[in-house]
Amino acid sequence: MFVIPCPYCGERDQSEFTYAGEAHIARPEWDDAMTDEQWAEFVFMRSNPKGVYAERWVHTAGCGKFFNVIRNTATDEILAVYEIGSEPPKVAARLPATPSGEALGSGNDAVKVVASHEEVRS
Amino acid sequence: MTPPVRRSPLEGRETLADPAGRARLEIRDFPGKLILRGKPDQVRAGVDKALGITLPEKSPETASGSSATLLWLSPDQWMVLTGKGEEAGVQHALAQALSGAHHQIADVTDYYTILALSGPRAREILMKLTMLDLHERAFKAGEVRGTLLMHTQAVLYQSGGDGAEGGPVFDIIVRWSMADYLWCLIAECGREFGLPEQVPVSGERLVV
Amino acid sequence: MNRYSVFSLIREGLRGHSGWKPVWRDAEPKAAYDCVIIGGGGHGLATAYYLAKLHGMTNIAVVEKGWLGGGNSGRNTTIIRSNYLYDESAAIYNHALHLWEGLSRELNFNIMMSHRGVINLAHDDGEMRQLKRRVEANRLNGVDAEWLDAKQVKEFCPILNASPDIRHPVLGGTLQRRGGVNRHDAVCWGYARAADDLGVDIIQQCEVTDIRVEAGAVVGLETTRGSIRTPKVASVAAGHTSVIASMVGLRLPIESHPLQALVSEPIKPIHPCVVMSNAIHVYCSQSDKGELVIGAGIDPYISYTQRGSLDIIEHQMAALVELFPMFSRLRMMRQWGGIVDVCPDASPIISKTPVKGFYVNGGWGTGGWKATPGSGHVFAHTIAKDDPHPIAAPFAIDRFHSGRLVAEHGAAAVAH
Amino acid sequence: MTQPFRLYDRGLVNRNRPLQFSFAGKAYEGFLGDTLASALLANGVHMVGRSFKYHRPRGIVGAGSDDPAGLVQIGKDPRRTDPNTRASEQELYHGLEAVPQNCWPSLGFDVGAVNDLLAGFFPAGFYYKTFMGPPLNWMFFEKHIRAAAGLGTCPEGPDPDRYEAVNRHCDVLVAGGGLAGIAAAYQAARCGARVILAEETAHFGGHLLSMARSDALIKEQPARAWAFDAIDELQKNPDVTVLKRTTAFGYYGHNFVGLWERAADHLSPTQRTPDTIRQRIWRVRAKQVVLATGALERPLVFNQNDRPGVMLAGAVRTFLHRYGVLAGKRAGIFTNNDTAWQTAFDLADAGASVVTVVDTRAEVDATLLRMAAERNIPVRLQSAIVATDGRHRITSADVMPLAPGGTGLTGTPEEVAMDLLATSGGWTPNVALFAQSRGKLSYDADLAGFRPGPSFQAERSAGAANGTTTLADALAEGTEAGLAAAKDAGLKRVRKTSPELSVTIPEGVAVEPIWEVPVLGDFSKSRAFVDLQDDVTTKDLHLAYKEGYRSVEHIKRYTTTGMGTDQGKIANMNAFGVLSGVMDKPIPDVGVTTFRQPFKPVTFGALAGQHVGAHFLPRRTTPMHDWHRRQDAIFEPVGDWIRARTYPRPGESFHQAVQRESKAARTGIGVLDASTLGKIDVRGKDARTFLNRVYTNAWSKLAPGRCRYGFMLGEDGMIIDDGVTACLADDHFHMTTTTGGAARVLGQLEDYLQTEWPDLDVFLTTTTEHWAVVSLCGPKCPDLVKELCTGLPDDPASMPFMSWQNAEVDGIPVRVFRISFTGEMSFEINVPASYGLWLWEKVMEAGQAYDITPYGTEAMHLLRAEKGFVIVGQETDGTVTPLDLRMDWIVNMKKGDFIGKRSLLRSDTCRSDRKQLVGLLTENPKTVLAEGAQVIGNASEPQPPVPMLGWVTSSYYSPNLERSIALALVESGGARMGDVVHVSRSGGKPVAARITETDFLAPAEETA
Repeated sequence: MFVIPCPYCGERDQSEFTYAGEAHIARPEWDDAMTDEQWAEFVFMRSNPKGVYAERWVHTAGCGKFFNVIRNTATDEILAVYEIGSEPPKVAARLPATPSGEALGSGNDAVKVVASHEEVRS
Repeated sequence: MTPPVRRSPLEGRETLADPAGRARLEIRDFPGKLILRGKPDQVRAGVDKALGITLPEKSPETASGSSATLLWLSPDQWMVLTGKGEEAGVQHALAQALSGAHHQIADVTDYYTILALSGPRAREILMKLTMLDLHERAFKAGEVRGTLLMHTQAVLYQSGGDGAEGGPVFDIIVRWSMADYLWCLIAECGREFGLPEQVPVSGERLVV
Repeated sequence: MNRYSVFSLIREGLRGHSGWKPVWRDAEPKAAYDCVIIGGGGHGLATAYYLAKLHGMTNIAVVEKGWLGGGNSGRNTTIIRSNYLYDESAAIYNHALHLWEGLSRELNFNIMMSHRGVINLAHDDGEMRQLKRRVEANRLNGVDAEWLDAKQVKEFCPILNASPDIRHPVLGGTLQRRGGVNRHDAVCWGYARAADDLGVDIIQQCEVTDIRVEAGAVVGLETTRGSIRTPKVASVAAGHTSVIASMVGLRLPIESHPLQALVSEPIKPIHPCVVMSNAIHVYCSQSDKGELVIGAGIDPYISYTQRGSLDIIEHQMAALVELFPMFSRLRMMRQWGGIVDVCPDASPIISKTPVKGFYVNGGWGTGGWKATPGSGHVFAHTIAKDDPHPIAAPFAIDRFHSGRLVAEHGAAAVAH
Repeated sequence: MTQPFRLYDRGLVNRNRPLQFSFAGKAYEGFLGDTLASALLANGVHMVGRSFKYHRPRGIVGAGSDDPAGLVQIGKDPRRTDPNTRASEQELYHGLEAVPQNCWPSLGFDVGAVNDLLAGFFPAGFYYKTFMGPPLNWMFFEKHIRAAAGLGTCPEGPDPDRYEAVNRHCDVLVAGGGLAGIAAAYQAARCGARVILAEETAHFGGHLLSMARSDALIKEQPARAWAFDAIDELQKNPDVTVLKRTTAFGYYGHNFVGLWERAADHLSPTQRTPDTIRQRIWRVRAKQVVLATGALERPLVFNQNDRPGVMLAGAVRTFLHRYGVLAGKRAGIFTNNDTAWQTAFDLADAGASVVTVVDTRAEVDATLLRMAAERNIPVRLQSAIVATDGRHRITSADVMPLAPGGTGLTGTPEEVAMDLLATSGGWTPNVALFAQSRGKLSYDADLAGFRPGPSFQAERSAGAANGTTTLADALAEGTEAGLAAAKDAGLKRVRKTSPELSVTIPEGVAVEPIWEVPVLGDFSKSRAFVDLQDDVTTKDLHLAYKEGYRSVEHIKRYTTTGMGTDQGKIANMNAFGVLSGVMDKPIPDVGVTTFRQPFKPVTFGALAGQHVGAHFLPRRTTPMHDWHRRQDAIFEPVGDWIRARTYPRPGESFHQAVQRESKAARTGIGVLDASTLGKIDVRGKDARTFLNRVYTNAWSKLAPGRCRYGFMLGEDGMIIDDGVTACLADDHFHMTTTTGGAARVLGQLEDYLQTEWPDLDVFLTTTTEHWAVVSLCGPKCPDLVKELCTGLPDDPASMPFMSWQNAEVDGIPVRVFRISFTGEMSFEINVPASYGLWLWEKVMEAGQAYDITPYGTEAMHLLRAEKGFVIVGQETDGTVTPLDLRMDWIVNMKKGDFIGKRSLLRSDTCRSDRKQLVGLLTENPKTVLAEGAQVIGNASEPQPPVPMLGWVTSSYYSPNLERSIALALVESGGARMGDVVHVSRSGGKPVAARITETDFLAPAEETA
């Protein structure tokens, strides 16, 4: 359960929110020339990245407002929140690092041990 | 001809009180409730004009006047609480003052029911149902927050202070159809503080 | 490879088990292969096995970033059934079920296929209608399926709470007797051993970092253990399908969610079958070791952490106790999470792609395990022939363009 | 009763409170403060159960949650019995009844032990290699294997106990109530932090309670006194929650930690009231976490190391000092580090005879040798135990010198008689929670164990959990951790309050790991157990690797090591050590298996909390619900709602009642409680534009006072909801949705308004439950409406179809909608919910004159089917467009864009041969088709797979048409009017039916 900083209500438990899918997928203006493939891009195709990801949540049990969240899907760290319609801010994240393919904080079980007290790349 | 009778979703439920005074659960008697929606700069003046109340404009603010209390729900949404039967008058006054401004006023008096949970242990009881931080430094008198009480959404409004005799008073604003579920669940969570067990209405024939 | 049998066990028992050979070679990656399969889970290993066995492609490799069967194969609740609504789904899952039935002997590895029966419960009128529709369609598709009334359900699974007074009383259910559970590790190891015996290189701790494409065609891939030249790359990396696809610039209609499961402490046999309930969100069986194996719901958000939220587990337990009151005092011994790649229509993608030589098998959502042999079988055909197997054809990516979806969730078929 | 192994000069037990209990049917006595394990040991009972696979005798090995072997079944009440309960964790209460597990007919003589004789043929993973058949297949063998497996037995249920979950926020959560944990909590609280301190056992003090009072001093007082005072101070602080019998079981994301409190398991059932909470889950959101969970001792792995009486040296010391119990009177010690020596000294000082200290190391600290000499304890350095004897408890051990380097043996074995063997292989920091928090472990060669490496979440480890080995360091580290945590939680720094601690006995570990004690003779005959519960030996680990299982995760799964109820707390580190030898790799390269939640098994009921039984899920009911109940209606769940389905009269069947209600609604007056329909108030100057974009039809011209029916689609073009929307004013609408769709629709509409069309001036507010809805239907209902309502036309029937008006009933304002879901003359009266029951009763009262008939959802479904109206979710299933329903008239492709419009043009979605909605009339009018039945072409079923043309969505016997009717989705249905198709049935030949239009009430020629 995440702690999600609602831009309007402050930090609340995830249970008060509803996930609303990938952010910044604008509904295309009607265009007679639009192909089925182009339309499917909007309806179905998603980036679904491992790492930095812009998504939408709505504070269902609170203010009812939709807003954008930037989260690292490799670690579930929330890196930024911002209002609908504004540009995503720049963020720094612990990105998946090969060879393990996993960042520190990833639940993925590839590498769980560091040989000594060496720092794990962030 | 039977004269009109108002009934609450908790018809037949009696006030629950711990003999030791640790907690008390009761039903508010049909206070009027309106939802006001609008952009603050478009409704601010009208609200002041109609109700003499300065519009609360951020979480978790509330504001009270002689005729109503405004609870902040959202950047463009407020709940207006009035006395029993006074919602129509307040709605009219608001509508007048806001004519011309893009806004919405909906009478939700019967959409919601208000349970009042009070007593020194009220916070502990509610913390069995909400993930909100209800520590007295985190949720103060006069504050309002929408949240989730297990399976039902609700608005928590601390209408009474902690200094007050008998601890805080939380007005729990919940949908009609969820009221009985919540009533019984709060009582269940209050059993360790002397509230009696309450069994939800149930036992309908569901099998043919 | 050693032939496994009770006699080999006795022979080895008498000589201190000194004669057992490795289940598979610890292969070093070669410079080039005819095909490289990304993902050493059940589906990937089955694909390799059938490519080698049925299509003569033995100069191939399976590359796995971790250890075989360490992804969703080792994390699922191993429920096997084929009672899906639509013809396309029934075809592939029933194809898989037929293969499951002979698999232990075919692989000479006991996968502990236990046909103990799978019950899907109905708790209201709408579910009754949907499940009866499913039973009818199953019957006409040659999938064994029976409708049980509440009494028959209780007879088949006596520990169920059949009280008419609970929140969602059991009104009836469907039964697939050939359905059941099996042993996930054994399936992966069995396929790996058989594929290795046919010459397939199985390479663990080898993560793909990039796929090289020239003139719209795959020419090879980069791994943490060096470059590999190959004209064919097949992604079977459940949980990372989008990540692999993005290496060739492909976007897919897939979102990756956490899915959790848990087991209880082992107890003596108490649960005779597999019970699944959509309305109450329970699916539960008991392992041969005695642990109750319980699947929980998926978290609503995308995550690659293989971790879920506790509240999902808590709701799961409340539902379980509602349906099986006697389990209340048992204990959760171990919980874990996997990553499920979910398609909008709750059906998989088994497909060629716009990139020549790049094939995708993924998007199985929460229901991939039961399809493992069938999935590998038809995917191998699709790769070898560069032409979709008839059973795989309906699951091509272009269905999301035309709209010809296989909307199993629309039909409220629980996909576990 | 006497307790032969009880000491009367030490321990926290209350000797004035003897408690009677029984084990395996035999009566014993213990004291208040005992665990079942300490009480059994006090009575000389070591053997308590049988192992999982070979059914070998198992005794008490540890003194806490790490014990893999001492499992019993507690309680004889079939509803309250608890399987797999750790004797070393179960606190003793008066009348406790415990029985051994996994043995038959008795603990002493167990038939299953035959497995042990055949163990040579049952190596790791043997079941993967056989039982494949033919002739006998797995299903045959599985029965027997399942019966042999499992441990305890499941209760019969239902569970009579109560559980609950509570939520808490805090600045600092401290897991572990030992010295470091107490110091951390104490310091953090001094900084003004909101603190939660959770201790797993019944007592705070941790290791301090496992040593003599005088061994550790603070200000000349026993250190434990300082610890108890600190706890007292914390308990007085209103911002501190001090929890004992509480285990931090799960460290989840965003610093959310689950605590499991056993609030009543130490009480006898008779001491509990109906209000007693048995167990409680604390769901803690902590700004900072301090992990002070101590260290776990691991045993040495040697041949025949699994007999009852072979225990962890630290546990022996704990039983001695915490409970006042001598685990044995002739004790041997076997160690590779310093700590076990203190066990020897303490046992000797307590009056036991310590027959030998066997240490694998060539050299040990001179102090230890001196202290041993003072006590006349025979010491054997650079030696090992190579075998043990004793059927149900150890009676002797064979000791042999180790060859230099410790890789082999030399000389001859010497048998030493003993009734207790305390072993220590070193200490492993308890990093389970740290690993769960997704920090990375790092290997510490000095400890020969893993310790916390880089952190991921807001957490820090202190004390033995952090690899610290002396009490003074633990105290200092705990204090520092508390201070730093409070600071990071945003509290102002205050003076450190850390007292001086002195220890009067040797500390430190100085471990020299020896993961596998050399075996005398044939290795393949040895039985050196790594996992005592699941019977995993070093041989199994060697075999797994030999068979090509290289990953530690594979070896875990193949051998099942660490997969028991203790999840390998003491086994795993030894397994990694053994494997590093087998693989010839340093331990960090071997890797570790994943530490999963929970740290120890947590009761399902506790996780379900208070949300079970009557409180499981909400049951939403309408204002008129009481009336329906009084009629003894049959109800149905519709989503969260419980709706009245039909109102059978005495002696009437469900079917008869539905037929009667449906008939009455077309001949007299029927009345339906339609309150559950979703309602949304839509207001703003762009409201019409908005409606045009969310519905498939056009809304620009709908006049105030009029209503219109509409479909909403998803962007995939499929129907998601339908309903009637009324125009209240030019910029104001009252939208209705399906009962189940209300919340989803509002969410989707807000989404579009906030995200896609913020430029539109439209506000939405849900009013669903503000209105109770009484729906009147039937030719006579205008008269009743006229009688009830003021403010309507003299003849309410003159209200145009699809219009609405304000009116009053006894002065109560209502909205009257002239709409119909049955095709019949119909009015829907909306009244504020608090008047709903009153209005309903008034309608029933006034309706008597018209023989009014209440009807439920089932008759409503039947009535609308007679008219061919669809129900979203019955005629649609997420794959159906309005065109598939052959309702082209409702889709306006000429107006601008609307949600889902483009998808209707996709090549597959606009196929003409899609499944389309039609009516079906069976040739035999009495035959009612089954809903869900499949439509096929042939009059008889060919062999599967049988091509299916479609399926029956709705099917009823119509009392008004006096024949069966059905709706179905059929391929190219629209083009097949009049065709005869066949509908399959399980166990019967297909039923012939003719395809018709869907409106069965329309004049016959239309459907001909």
